Amino acid sequence: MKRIEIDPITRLEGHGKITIFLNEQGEVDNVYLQIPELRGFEKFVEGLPVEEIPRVVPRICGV
Amino acid sequence: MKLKFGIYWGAACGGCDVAILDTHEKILEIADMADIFLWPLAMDFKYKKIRALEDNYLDASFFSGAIRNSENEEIARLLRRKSKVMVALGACAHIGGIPGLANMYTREDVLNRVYRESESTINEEGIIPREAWSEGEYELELPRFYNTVKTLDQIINVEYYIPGCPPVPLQIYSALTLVRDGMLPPKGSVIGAGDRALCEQCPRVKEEKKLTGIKRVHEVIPDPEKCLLEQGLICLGPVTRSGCGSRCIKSGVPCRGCYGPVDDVKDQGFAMLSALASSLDAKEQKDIDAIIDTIEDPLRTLHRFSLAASMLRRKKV
Amino acid sequence: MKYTYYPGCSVGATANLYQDSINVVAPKVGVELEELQDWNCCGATAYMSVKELMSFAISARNLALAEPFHRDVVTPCSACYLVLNKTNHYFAEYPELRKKLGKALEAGGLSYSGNIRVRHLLDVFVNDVGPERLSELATKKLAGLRVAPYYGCQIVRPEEGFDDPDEPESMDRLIEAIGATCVEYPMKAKCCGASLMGTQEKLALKLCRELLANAVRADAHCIVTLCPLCQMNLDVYQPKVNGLFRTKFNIPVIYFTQLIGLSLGIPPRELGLHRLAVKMTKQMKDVLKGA
Amino acid sequence: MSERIGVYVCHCGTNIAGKVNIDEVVRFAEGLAGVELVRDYKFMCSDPGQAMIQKDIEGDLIDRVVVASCSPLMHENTFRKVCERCGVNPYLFTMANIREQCSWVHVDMGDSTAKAKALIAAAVSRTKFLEPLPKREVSINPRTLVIGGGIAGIQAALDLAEAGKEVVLVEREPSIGGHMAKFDKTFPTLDCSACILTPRMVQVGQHPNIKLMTYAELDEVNGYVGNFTVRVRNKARYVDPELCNGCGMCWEKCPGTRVPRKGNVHEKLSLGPTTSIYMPFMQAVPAVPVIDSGTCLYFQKGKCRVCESVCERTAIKYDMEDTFEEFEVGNIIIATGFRTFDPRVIKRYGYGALPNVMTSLDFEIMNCAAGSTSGAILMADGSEPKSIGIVHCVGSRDKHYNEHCSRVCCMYALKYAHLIKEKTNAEVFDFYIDMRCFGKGYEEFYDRLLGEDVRFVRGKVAEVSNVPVNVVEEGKLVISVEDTLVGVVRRVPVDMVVLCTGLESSVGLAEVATMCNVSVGKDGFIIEKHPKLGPVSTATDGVFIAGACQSPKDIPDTVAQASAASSAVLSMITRGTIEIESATAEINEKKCSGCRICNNLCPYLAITFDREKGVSVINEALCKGCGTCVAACPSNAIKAKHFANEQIFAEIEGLLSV
Amino acid sequence: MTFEPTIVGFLCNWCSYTGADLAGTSRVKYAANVRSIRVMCSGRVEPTFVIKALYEGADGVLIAGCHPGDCHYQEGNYKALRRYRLLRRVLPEYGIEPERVRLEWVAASEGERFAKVVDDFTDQIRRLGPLDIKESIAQSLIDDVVNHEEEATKDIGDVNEA
Repeated sequence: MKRIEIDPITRLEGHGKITIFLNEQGEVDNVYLQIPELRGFEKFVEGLPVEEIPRVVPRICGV
Repeated sequence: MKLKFGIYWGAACGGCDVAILDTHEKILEIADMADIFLWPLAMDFKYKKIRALEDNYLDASFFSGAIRNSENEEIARLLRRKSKVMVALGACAHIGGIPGLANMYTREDVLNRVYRESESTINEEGIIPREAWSEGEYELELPRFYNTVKTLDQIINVEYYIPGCPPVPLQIYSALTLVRDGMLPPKGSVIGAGDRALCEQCPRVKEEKKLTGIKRVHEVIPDPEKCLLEQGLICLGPVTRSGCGSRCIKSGVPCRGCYGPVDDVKDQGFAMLSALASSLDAKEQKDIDAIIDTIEDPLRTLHRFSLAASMLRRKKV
Repeated sequence: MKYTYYPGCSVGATANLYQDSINVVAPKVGVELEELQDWNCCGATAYMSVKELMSFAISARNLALAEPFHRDVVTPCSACYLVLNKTNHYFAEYPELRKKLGKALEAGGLSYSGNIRVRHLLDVFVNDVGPERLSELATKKLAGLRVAPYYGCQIVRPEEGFDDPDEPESMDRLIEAIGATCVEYPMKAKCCGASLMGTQEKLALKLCRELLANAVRADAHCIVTLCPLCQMNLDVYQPKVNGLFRTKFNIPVIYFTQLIGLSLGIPPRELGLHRLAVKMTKQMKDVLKGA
Repeated sequence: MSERIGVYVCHCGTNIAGKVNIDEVVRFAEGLAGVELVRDYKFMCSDPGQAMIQKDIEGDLIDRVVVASCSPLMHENTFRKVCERCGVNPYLFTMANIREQCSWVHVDMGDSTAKAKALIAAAVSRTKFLEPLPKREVSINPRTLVIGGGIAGIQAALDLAEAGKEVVLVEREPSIGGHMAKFDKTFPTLDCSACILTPRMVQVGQHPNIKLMTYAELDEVNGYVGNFTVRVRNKARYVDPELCNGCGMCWEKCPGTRVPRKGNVHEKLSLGPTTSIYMPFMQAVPAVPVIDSGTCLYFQKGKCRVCESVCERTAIKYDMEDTFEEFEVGNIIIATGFRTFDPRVIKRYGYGALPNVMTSLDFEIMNCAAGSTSGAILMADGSEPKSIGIVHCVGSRDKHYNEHCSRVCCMYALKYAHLIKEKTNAEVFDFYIDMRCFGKGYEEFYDRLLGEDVRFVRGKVAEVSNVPVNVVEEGKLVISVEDTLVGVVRRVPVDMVVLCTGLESSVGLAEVATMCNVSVGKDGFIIEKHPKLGPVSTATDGVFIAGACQSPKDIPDTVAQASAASSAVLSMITRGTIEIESATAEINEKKCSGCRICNNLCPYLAITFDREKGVSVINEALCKGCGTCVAACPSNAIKAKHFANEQIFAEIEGLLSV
Repeated sequence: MTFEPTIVGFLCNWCSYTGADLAGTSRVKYAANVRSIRVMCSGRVEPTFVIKALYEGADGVLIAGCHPGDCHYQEGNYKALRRYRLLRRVLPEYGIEPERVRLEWVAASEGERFAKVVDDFTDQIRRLGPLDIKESIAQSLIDDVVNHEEEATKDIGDVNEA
């Protein structure tokens, strides 16, 4: 069982990591995409005065 | 001979990286000035390449984004070790930025909200990300999601700070030229920004402050000539370092302090609190309270960008 | 206006005429009195000086019983008013005592947090009903009736009470409101001898004599009081005073509730006036008729 | 840091050592960073104590000083001077208060010791961050303001004027003289009050160095020691003092009257004319009448103008209005005196209700030869009393009213007893709690009175009533009192009762105090700088106190204090300059962003906005160093010298390091 | 062993500090928990002082100034009041009980009152229990620490003083 890691995946916004598992024949056995990054906007905008939301959520993605 | 730079993002939105690109034609000068060894947003390098470098190989690394998880911290330490100079780029690395607001909650609060309670998420089993996962011979790992968001300098020693959310592209450029020309100020300085508070550059006319009530932005159409604070809008201009070019204020919205406090102000939010309270036009407790009651969500107003860097760092748990 | 009613021991006995009048008058002026169930002796001023803690404890019990109703406790008796009030004050003032009383009450499965206001019936009539309302209700104004308003010494204590300790005037306002006249009565807050009548009779009688003498000198038709003990001393012992000092006092001593009752046109009998030791004089009756 | 701090722990005899483990504290202090040496001594404030510090500084062992002893309000200056003497800037010194706020107030030795450590640690870490500050000196304006024209004010004003210094004397009433002008005789010598007071009043009126402002009130005080700006309101007296020659025609002809027409003798009591235009009393200074617009027919009914028509000098000016006058002075002496307690609130005593119950002040006026009874002691109906009761401590030494002893009542009561005996055949009963005769010749006077057949009854009077219980009491005032010497309750029938009303601080003292920045105690009197060592000065430099505004006083004490105050002022004036607090606030132009948040915070208007530079500026001369602006400055551009953020932060850290 | 709080007091020089001294000269006894810092005026007290004190380990903070109208600097105490009210309003958002901070007016003549205030406040804080912010921050950081190659790192407790 061979394992290939692409870490980080690049030239896009956000953090990503791809792990590929090859079997004995060298064929792709399984592939996993992981997103290691999380900031939790869903939580910390709770109860924020609505007029402030447009000043906060643009920071989800600046690309 | 060419310099060697690393550019990385922790818990960030990529806005700082884009700000670098937004130097437009200057980007070419940057390209001439230095070879880049890491820049996930724009170029393809892998961590192991960096690990392979010898210590202090890089002349400077520019780290944007806050420290939100163990990967952010790991890479921060890694770059620290590989770089002569470490620069915190942008509000998140500098003072925690918007991601720092998560310090009002615990890790569990956040994870539950995002993976379990969020209306748009289907997750019957209520699974939340695990640091280690395995199925048969497949073993995967994820970085640890931290309880408390940290600024870069709460993790590693940082030589310089380029503030802003995002920083003004030209300021990034001029900061880079400082590195190039070896004109760097004493360690610990903020570069690419002013020394005084924003009011100095704010085009609005300022008079004595006598606030009789605090307004929300949708409640007033502010007089374009007059100080926003005097018009009842909480504006962090007075406690915030200049350099942004008064972008918000010019477009009629009050400052939220993304450039952080000026030198030796210990806590941006509480400094503003004092200034704000001092500007209230009331003597009797009931009148004072009446005004104070019109203040919406003080924490996220006073510490919008700087909660992680504040004296208390987070809500007490 | 609803209140928790603490009658105290005397209105059931020596002062039953007081109770009679209260029964008929209170409803008429819109004062609803709900008797406190299972109340006990207030501890009485005398007992205070014998076994203080004990007497605090037993009067605290009444307060504890009353607390669940969240209403003012009203009592017609000055002694009860004084003692219950004093207990309340001390309970608030002295943490030590509070602890002890707490224990005592606990033993009886009770507790008291100090949130009860103790008031005298007069206070209710003056400040809750009010002279204005009374004069509206008074169908039969007592014009020409000269009254000596006698408060006694207990209702004006403690000093932070509802009236002036030296020169109380609240009852005067009621009396004027129903058309009668208050005579100049400087003795209005002096002692009647109270329970000394049982121990130092001569002295008590002497004090009564001065009270009576001054009412007569001011040619009042009657003395109006608000305390069972005062009323009894001045009324029941009047003959004894006469005997001892060779005086000829013959002046009725009635309760303010009875006086008000008269002005409301309630028959004297229902007001318990027939129970007086010193009956209403002809002169007084005439004035009342005339009125 | 390279600071070398010397820490000196004072035992203050056993005051500190008795509750704080000195050795432990010393050992602790030795362990503190920046501390070069630690010494302890019985009395640091003593010469040898000061010498220790001096020696260490001069031996160049230390360059900063921490003294752990009493309150800085007590000895900060002492030690600052020591530092100064041997070349260490006084602002490099810190005091840790381990007496007033530690050893004296805590029971447990462990607690006090722990707290002492914390306080010292705080002082040390603060001291590391202290910065030398330059001396600030201001010159003293030689003119002095005296508030109040009673005997205290008169004395103070004369002392200063005689020394050749300018004085402004402000008096609220139409004439100076105060209470003393209302007295006939003074205890214990029984010399005539007017005879000793009048010459001085005249002197004040005529003195070239005294600017006399009667019927005037203090309106505003600004500035600081040596440089006060004062505004005074001249109330309209409707008579032009320049023109009036005090001939008296106006009040002789005036149809209006200030006192009730149908009043009895007591109600009609007054000195001087009872008309609407009047002189408060005949020896008034200035000898200029004033119109009581409340009763003047012209002001009330719109016609009369008699006084105007009879005044040859055309001095009457109905259209006169209040005017304001502003001037500068270097020092202020507050001499506002007292008012007498109003016994109406003690209903049992019947004042106001019972005729023939009178206050001491009524009685003084009645005794005054110039008064409406020309000195005769009469009952309300004009007849002579056969017996008089004198009641002590009315509104004094009484938790319900004033706890303090008014100090003069016992003596004037004795004086009354004597006068009554002298002028009438009345029997005199004197009801006292304690007879307090502490002054020179006082006890002797008491002794003399004991021989004058006065009935002294020791006991607090319960009530004065007009209700007889036997024939003897018919038509009399009956005084009930427990005779505590015999142990019986007495009822004493008398014709007349004099209530010895206590002394309270005068009306409006609170306002004056606020204007002059001095505080008033819960007894209502001004708090002196130090109860023993600073009885004439106050917490505010340049403001002094004389007479009954500090506490009840008799005439000799008042005069003494007045002279003391004036000499304190004189020494300031002669020195010419005074050092003032250097701990002011300053704005760092490089940091100020011109947000103007500080602009309207300064009560002394020391902060202005420089539009040119776009920054706020502080006028250091006006700054008193409260630090309010500093606390408000959002960009740390304003620095509170000697109370800078880093200094206070360090102090907090030190305080909590233990 | 009951919890004995540490309390920092900011006393204005003219009224409250003098009042505290008076408590001393009149030998009134009170709790030893309050450690005082003398400022010229309650108006000098910055909210950051309070936060600093709480952060450094105080369980409560007492601010005392002249009674309204009696301020030696005319109005400093009113400004203190404004800041205090606003601070009280925000503290809960940072997870701190507002009762841990108290503003009191103590006049130079009120030695006994000062003692009473101190005892009272000390009791109140005793009931609230320890605050221990540093500890709680440390706690919240504990499982944030993942073993990385040892870099020049700092003690997490006081990174703020960087």
